[in-house]
Amino acid sequence: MLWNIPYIAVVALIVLGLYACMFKSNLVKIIIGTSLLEAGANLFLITLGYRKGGIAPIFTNAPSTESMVLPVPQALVLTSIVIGLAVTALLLSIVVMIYRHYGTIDAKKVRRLRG
Amino acid sequence: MIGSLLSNAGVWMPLAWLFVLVVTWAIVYYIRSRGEARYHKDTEQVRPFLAGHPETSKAAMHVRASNEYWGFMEALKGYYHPLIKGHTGNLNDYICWFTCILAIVLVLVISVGV
Amino acid sequence: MSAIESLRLHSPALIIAIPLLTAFIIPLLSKIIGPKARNGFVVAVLTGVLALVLLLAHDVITGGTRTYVLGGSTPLLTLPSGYQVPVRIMFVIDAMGVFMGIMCGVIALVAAIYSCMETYEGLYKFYTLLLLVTTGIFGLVFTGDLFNLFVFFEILSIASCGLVAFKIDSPMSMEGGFKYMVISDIGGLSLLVMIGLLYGQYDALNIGMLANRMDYGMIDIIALGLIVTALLMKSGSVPMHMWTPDAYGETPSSVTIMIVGASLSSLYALFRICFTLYGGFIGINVAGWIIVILALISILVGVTMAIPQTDFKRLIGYAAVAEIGFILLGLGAGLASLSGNSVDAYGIKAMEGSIFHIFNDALDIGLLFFVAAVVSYATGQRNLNNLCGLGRKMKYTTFLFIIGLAAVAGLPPMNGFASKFLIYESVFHLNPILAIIGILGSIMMLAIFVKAFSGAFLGPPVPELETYKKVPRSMLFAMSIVVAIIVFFGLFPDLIVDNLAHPAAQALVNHSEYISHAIRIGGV
Amino acid sequence: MTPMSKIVVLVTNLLCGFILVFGFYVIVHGHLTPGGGFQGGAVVASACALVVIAYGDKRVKERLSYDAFSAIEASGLIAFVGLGFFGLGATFFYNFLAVERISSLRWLFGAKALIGPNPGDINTGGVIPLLNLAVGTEVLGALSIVLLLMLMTYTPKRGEAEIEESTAGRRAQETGEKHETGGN
Repeated sequence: MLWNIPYIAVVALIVLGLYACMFKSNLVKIIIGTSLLEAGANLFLITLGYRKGGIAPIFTNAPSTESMVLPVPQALVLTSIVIGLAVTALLLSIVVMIYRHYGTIDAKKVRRLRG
Repeated sequence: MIGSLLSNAGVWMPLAWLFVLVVTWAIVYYIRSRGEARYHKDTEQVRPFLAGHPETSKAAMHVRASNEYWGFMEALKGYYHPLIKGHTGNLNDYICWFTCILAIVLVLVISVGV
Repeated sequence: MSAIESLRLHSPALIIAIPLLTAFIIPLLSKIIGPKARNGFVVAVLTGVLALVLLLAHDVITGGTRTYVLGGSTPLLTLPSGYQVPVRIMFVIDAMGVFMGIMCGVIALVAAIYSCMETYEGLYKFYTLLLLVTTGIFGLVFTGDLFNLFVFFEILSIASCGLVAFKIDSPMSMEGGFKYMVISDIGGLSLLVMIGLLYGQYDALNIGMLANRMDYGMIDIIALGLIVTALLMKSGSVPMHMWTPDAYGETPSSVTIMIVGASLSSLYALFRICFTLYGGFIGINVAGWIIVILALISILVGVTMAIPQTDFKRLIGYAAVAEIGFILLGLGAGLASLSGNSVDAYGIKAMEGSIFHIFNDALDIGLLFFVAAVVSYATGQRNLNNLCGLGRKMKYTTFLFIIGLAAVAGLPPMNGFASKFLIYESVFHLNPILAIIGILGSIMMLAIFVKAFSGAFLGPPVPELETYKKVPRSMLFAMSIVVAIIVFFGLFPDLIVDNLAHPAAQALVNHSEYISHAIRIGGV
Repeated sequence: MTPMSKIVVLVTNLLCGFILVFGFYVIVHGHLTPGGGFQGGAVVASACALVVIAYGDKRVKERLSYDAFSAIEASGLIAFVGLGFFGLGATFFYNFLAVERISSLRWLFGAKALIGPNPGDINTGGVIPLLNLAVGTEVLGALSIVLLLMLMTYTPKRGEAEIEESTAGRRAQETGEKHETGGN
């Protein structure tokens, strides 16, 4: 049971992220929802590469006794975190501009483009 | 033959189609030119007969874009009203649509695929 | 090795590296040389890239699928000695990838020529974003690695969101950009979760290796459902299409064709994943039928929603949703009749039609957005009700709009008809209703643009529209290039279908050939 | 933002040097210890954030110019793609430094790396340390621009905000984007 707790955490994060994106009308909370989703996807990738009792895959001065965790998912997560940063920074600066124009960041009011 | 697109049920040759178009246009133009040339531009013939009412300015008579299909949209009001209301423009609804379709597709694909 | 020979050998990597390099040279360069020289530089670079893509297309058509290993000692070394799994990032370019590459090269060149007359401040960032979207599309269509597909998908989304939200003064483009970015982000993250699902099981990221090892268990089915929904949302099929008119309507006029190209390249990703990865899956016909049904709804809703629109660009945005519906119709029909490694005669024709329609749709919708942009540039009006009688003064634009209208609605001499003809003929055999709704959609599409045409161009000259800015020649030149391509494809469709669309459909269907190229043992 | 108190400014002056050194350490040792281009660049950008917060936006606007960071960012990425072009002898992004063929460039990161746990000799890795350096400068520039832009758009409600509002409004008229609010 113990080994699949991270997968439960992944499902919880993804469900929470989707909930925030779907029902929270504050634009900043939607951005928080997307970064929750992103955290869930990253955690999922990391737990895929886990080996029981493995240490971080760094060869420099590594104790030769223990086995190491898979390095490939960690490289994938690195890129995904960079992309997550870029997306969140872009969304936040757009929300700043939306507030300047609309005076509100409530998704129910920020919808001149409809119909 | 160059310029002929084969689909298993038929063939589409745009060049032949254009050739036929040009030939028919030539015939029609010939017939029209045989008619009597009694139409003179900018004369009394051009003005519409409105039984004596003053002619309103052309700009006012021009049918503006949004009431072009007024009848069509009036007839389908039952369909258009909910459809336009459905496009709320609210970002939350966009993502609600995504999760609904995700659920439906997953159910369909799993129920058949397994 | 002669220059041409080495160019030919390294062309896949150069096609992606050159736009990326110029994207970041321009901010430095624009401090030294004036705006005119910078525009010329961008157009020159993009013509060079288009020439490279055509060179690569010639190689792929004659020589079959090309692989290019980034970082390997020789470009074809997919499996260095002692490895069972291709480790490096690889480009596996088959006829389908190169077809999309040509589309991206053409629309990038046309967008660059058109935007020579843009008058926004901070314009050098505009070209950086334009070139980043080009790099993203080229990378997406050439890559043979699933995670690399995700990275280029995200580069594409972020750069095109930057383009959508470029006019920071208008609140609408801010709102459109925000919606576009959140939708693309959620699409990208579900793509990442799908990659996690597949990587966790098969410990391989290479599309060829994955397709080879797939045995379609329960987790693969969940991954298929997730990715089909995410890519349908990103390309704008119906229930998730509402961001499309918001984003297309608010993009700066010259780059709307690039955003259309971005969503069409996510359609390419759908083609690639459904056919190459899940080719052998029995349940793929269900996914095909789901896509067909969503295609029908998106044709109907896209067309009917465009009629009550008053804003010119939003009207074309909804027409773009209907056009995506036509492409999905052909794709779904091809998928529905896919069995193992082969598809019946009608399935191949349906796929050829929809692949050809991807190229036509990009050009037609792009031309219509250019015309809408010229109208709003000249008169400053975006609402169709205030426009009247432009036909008298802007004769050449009216002529271009008529050609665009005929092409989108699928009237015979234009390229739209050639691809829709293929789709209708072959989809009819799958189920007659599909063809009937398709033709109905085309007629309604014609009705929409008759409304836009009569609203804006016919009618008497109206006093308040007397003073209008002269349309610059670079805009008209870009539009006439697009019209020339449309008319050429309309008159000689078989050149494109037999040389490019048919091998592309063939390459998609027998995915085993793709796999053999991706994991060629030892490399030649 | 109003500048912080004297103590914070003093601490910032002290700390900045160490943050920069640590940031570049993380960038350069990317191929040995956890870190690399992006992480090191983020650490260095945090030094820029510290300066921005401590000195308030007035003095920062004169000292740290947007164009300088934009130039750093552009040059970082040009270096990164340029290193890719160097490998064109074999394929794009080919690690031309780590291979014994070019003996003249042996001294630059050309040593043979031991497979498996090793003490970690910095002179290994071929092109990768150079790529890390290029990515580090690129990320350093990019994140500092993000910080500066976030600083410039954020203006307190009183005083400056009204001027900002009117300029945005006037610019909307100039570009002729007449959108009637309330939508269609």
